[in-house]
Amino acid sequence: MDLRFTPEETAFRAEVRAFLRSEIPAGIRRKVSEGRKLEREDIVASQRILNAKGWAVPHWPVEWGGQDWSAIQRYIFTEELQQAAVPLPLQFNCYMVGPVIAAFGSEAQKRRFLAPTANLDIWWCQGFSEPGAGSDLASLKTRAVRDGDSYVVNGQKTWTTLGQYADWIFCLVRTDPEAKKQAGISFLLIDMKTPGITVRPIVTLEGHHEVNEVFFDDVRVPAENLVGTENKGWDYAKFLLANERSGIARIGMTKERIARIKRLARELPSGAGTMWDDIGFRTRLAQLEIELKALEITQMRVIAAQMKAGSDRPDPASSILKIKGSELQQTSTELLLELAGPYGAVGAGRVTGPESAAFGWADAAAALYFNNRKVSIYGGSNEIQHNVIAKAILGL
Amino acid sequence: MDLRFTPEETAFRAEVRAFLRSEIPAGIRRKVSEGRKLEREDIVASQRILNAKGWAVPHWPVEWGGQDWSAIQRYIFTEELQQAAVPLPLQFNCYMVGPVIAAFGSEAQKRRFLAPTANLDIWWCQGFSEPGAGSDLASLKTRAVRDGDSYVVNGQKTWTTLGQYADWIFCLVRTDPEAKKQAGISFLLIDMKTPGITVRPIVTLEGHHEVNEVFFDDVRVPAENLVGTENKGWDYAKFLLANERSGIARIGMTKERIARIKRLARELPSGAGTMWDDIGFRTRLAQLEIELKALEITQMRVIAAQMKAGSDRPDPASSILKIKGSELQQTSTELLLELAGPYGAVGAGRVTGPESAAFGWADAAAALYFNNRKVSIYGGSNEIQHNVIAKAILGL
Amino acid sequence: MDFDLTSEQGQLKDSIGRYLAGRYSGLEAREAMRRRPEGRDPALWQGLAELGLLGMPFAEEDGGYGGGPVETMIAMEAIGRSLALEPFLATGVLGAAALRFGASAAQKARLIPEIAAGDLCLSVALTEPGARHDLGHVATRAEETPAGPVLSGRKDLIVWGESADAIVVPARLDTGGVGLFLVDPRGAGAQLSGYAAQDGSRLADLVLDRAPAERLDPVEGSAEDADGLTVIERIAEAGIAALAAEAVGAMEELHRLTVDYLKTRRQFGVPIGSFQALQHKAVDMLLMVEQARSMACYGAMMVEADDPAERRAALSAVKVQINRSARFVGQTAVQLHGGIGMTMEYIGAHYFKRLTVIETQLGDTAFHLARVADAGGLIAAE
Amino acid sequence: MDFDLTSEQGQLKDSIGRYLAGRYSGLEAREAMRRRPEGRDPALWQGLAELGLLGMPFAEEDGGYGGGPVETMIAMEAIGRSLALEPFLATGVLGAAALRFGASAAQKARLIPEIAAGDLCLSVALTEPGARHDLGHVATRAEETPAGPVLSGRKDLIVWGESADAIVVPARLDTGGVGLFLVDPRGAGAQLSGYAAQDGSRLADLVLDRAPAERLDPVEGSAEDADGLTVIERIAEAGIAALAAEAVGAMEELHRLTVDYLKTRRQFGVPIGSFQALQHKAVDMLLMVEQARSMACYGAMMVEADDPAERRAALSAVKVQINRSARFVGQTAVQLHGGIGMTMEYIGAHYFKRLTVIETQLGDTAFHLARVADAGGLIAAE
Repeated sequence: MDLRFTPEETAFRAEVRAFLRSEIPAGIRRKVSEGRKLEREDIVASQRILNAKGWAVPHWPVEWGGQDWSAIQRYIFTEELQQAAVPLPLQFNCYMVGPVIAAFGSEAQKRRFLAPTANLDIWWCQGFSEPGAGSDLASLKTRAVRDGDSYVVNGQKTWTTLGQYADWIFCLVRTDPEAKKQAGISFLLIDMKTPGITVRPIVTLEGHHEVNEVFFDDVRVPAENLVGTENKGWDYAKFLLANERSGIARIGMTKERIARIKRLARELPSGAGTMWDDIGFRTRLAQLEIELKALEITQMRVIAAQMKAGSDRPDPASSILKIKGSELQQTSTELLLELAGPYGAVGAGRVTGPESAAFGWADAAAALYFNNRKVSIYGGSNEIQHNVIAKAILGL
Repeated sequence: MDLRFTPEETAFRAEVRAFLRSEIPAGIRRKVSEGRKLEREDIVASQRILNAKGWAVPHWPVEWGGQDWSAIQRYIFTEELQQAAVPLPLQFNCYMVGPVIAAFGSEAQKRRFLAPTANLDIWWCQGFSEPGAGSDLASLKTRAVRDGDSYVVNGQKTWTTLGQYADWIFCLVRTDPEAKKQAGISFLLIDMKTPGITVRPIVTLEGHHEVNEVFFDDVRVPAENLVGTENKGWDYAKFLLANERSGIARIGMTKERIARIKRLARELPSGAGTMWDDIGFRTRLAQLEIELKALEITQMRVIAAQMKAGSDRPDPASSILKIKGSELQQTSTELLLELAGPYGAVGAGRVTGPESAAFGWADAAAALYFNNRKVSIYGGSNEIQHNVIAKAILGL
Repeated sequence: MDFDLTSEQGQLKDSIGRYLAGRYSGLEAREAMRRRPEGRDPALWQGLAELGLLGMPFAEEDGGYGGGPVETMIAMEAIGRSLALEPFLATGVLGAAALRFGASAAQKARLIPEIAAGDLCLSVALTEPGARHDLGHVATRAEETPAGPVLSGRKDLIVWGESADAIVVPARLDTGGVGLFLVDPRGAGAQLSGYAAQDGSRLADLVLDRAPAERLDPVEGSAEDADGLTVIERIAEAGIAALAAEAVGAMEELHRLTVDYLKTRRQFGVPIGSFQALQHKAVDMLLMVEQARSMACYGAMMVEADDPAERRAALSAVKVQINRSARFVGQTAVQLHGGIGMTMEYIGAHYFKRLTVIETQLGDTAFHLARVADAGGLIAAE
Repeated sequence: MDFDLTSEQGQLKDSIGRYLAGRYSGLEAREAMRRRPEGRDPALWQGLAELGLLGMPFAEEDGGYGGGPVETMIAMEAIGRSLALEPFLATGVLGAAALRFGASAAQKARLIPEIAAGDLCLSVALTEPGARHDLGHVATRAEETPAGPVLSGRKDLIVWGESADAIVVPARLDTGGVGLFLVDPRGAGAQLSGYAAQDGSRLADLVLDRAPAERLDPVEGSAEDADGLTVIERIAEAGIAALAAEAVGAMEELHRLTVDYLKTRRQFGVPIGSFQALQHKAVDMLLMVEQARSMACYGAMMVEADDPAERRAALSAVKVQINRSARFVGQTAVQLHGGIGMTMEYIGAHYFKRLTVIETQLGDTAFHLARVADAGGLIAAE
């Protein structure tokens, strides 16, 4: 048993770290660090830098641009991305539709989509959730009816993150209304420019336009855009969701935030000294760091177990990472909000408070806190994760 | 709206306080305060002092020794008992079987039992719970079969608190096995000296013999000892359990414990000073005090609402008192255990640690902590109380 | 001991509740007001005056209607419940306390009738940059000139500062003590800049450069006269008691919305309120709401207690419980709503945001918990 | 990065697990041992020696079998899982660390073979009355005499002190520094009094009045040589890593018992494990167990780290997580069991009690959390 990294792994980490910090623009990384809104160009620019290095989709098959890294290397890479506050490669492209096309798509689809997906020449969004479905994803109602060489799609999707930027959407649609819930669902790729698609913005708690509703009104989709077999879409969705879960603990991101809180606390006046002198605050921070350290090792244990099992299949233990990881992300934003003190009330874009360069962040503290409430909801709420563990691990 | 007590109520409080502190032996009160085991004689002595004053059963009908106090006076009285660390009048006598006999018993039963019950000449124990029933009390199996002028009782009761001291037991028994669950249950008074009764001690977490199993093997009980109507016992049990719930928050007891923790913390060396200088400890204590203050007012609100409704019937809000009250009792024992520090590990009866008169309590700290785990279990576990509130108050 | 309202109080509760419910009939109505340049609809203020609410915080002998902490509690709870964008906290609570404790009889006689009529709005500039939660941090200076005092310094986070016709400004005197002054935020030497808060209300910063000011003169010989910080403490205590009531109104409504949602929202073929784990969370929310309500009552009682140390510890205890309840109730409401709770299209989200801002106002949890601990807690060791 | 055991470690785990499971076959077997005058069955100690466990903590060149923190973790986890009344913590962890870090080559050569053979038990007197969790509080004094050093003072809470043939005692030197000494607890000038702990194990107090002692001599020029407190820290760190593993073994078993109970116990006509609220609590327990296991691994890794500050902060972090997990898992197990969890007739209750005592040993949560905070946390601010 040895928790240390090998010299090769340590060298790999150093290489990744140096590259990210020198090549990804500091302005973009600062936005990520402060939880400010990223523009489309920020995300594209960052991902193309990674892709040019061959690092946008390291977990894909090598023939489509993957890196054949070990699970530990992938872990190190993701942690370094998060700690350097680099925007993660667009997950809809890199962790969702890309792997699905690579695994289940036709040769034509692979050739058409995979390279531009890795390079963010195509921006994908996700059409899974529907109003009224929530955690019960399989109850979706959007219909696709075969009509000659096309499907005609009608229905509505929601929580479509960054759909306003998207060129394409990958959708779960019901192709067999007679079949039971999970059966009768297909996986369809749809060009967002197709007539009949309307996108309506939803503004979330923190005040940003991050998600959308997408309406389909007699949208004609070429049948060649069906992925895999008709009515087998639920299998591909499960494959995709398992991918989504990896890295969900976002430990590197929380670490980065803690480091930032420490730097800010040392500069922020409070009483005769700074907030760093406030032993209560520091104790709450220490408690978070301890739990995060434990979770980091839990994550390594999950990775090691997966490697040993020689399997990329999801471990139900990843639900533990999701629950605890989201809690700790949220706790870190609570501490940041506490640090902002009375300035936490200040609306976005207003700089006020002590005349210190270090205080330009305070207006973003509450937004980050609000926005992070989602992490215990999306990707299967923490209540759902509890159900998963109770059943799959405890046998209750 | 006025949270202050009237001058009459304040005078009443002063009278109670003075009486309790001068008349109840300090040795008994110290045992209560430290959570040490009380002997039978301690409990009897204390209750007889109260009864001589007319204060053992103030909530009973006046003709049977009650005091016709207002709900506020009763609240003040109970709080003063708890704050003075006086053993509460034996609840099986005063809050359980006494009120049931007074309300539903025959005249003969009232004359025979009520006065000696108030004076603890008869010590009662409770025969409700059965192994396997737990929170599902009505699933009880102990059978009573009518045979001439007697019932013949067979079965087993458990969690019979202080049954080893008891002269009589009041039991729920199944008299109609054909009837549905709650129907078919009767309320029977049984002399513990009747042949066929066996008492087996159960030692609980803290190491004390506080509860028992009671076995009934062809026990013949005169039919005159049936309370009220055969098969109506569940109604009387509900009446009784509602009584049990009042005062369940034990706010006075937690207050008394907090005051004691403060006194001890000021004497207990830690580093260069005392534990009272430990701002972290004092902050945790302050948090408890704040929640306790809130709960105290919540309790007053519940009482006021009951008075206004002119009803002694239980308010579902009393489930709030039970949940939060038990949590705060438990928190107070956690702080006491923290105060004991490494001496919390010391087994009962051993005095060790700093040479301070104030440190004789440390061996009882863990015992009190262990014992208090029960308060979120008995009388309807906190999970059951959550169910009650969800249904009765929230309509879920 | 008595939790009943008098019949007058009951009427006040009904009328203010009805009035606000009618105007704040839903999220769209509120948003329409919020988008106005003032960040609210000033017409409603006249309505509050007509309801008698604006004279309520003052004694009858001072030209008010003789209300007390219970009346304030009633008003603030209604404001919280309807998520109203009315600057009542600024004028009717903070400003009113400044006058009650800090003004001379003549000043009261001049100002209170105007306030009661809805013609004068106030606010109080309680903090300065870098003060964090410490109200004793007053660097703004008062200087005597032949034409009267002038103030120089910076104040920030002034609640509804743009709506105020006059702002109460604490400033450091030559003697080293602190005095309270009335400043015209649009007058000479004063620069007021407003901005939106996270909860849709508005805040303002005030920069003063030899701005003419009128000193508030407390009753001679009173504790408030001896030390201006005493007045500031009373203002903050009144503010905490009021915020507590507002938070209770908001929490109760948010809890109600959440329970309704659990009953109507269906997943897996059943209402999600049939899931025991969610039921228990809704119950935990209720516990926190009830604990908060109790502490709001406690705040209303203790805000007029005579002993300053006892009053101070009590109000700090109130704020701790309110903050903890607000956080738990807000977070849990969002969690139980799932995605919809995350959107600004849902009014529940706005309650969560208001509750979060309340947590930051007039001292956060850690600040007030430390004050209670420093005071040795609430229970005597005997 | 590698969480696998070597095949030797796997064998050790199997053999110790099998051995203890066979002897501690249930509560009655354990109680029979506990009721003996020694509070345990000394015959089992020979069994542990035969398994090679007692020589494991020492290097091969010192006469041991060359085990390290992972081997200790394996042993302590098995002890925790079986709730064994074996003084392995006293001899194999604390005592062994005292020799490893504090003894001369000659002392090791003399004592280690005896320990490995099961013929010599040790314990370490880490605390004094009033020291609370501060191991630097050493008032016991060492005095040089022509016949060698003698010690005077009071030590308390010595783990399994009555089972020890020799006790390692820190004492203040004339120089003001601290040295470690071996004392015969039944020799002249020593008065040992044992008593039961809350968890069924035994503790002892030791009063020394000019008791003859042998000084432990660390390797000359080492950090441990320069300051005896360094050795004490290492002993405590080794103890924390070991307690962490013991706690994990105990928690896993208690969690398993609880889940079994939820599956078999029926109420309202169904297994209580079908209630979602109870399922979720069992899941929360699992989370806490897994977090504790991760920190036990971290402890095993960091206990041999070179940098004292880093090591110290890491082991404090380990103890905080272990304590919090132990408390939550223990309390929740009792709660989910209901009444039966409150009785000493149920073995689960004994796990809860052992876990509670572990919380108090070698520093409680507040103590270690403060140490992590004082160290500036675990993550560099860059």
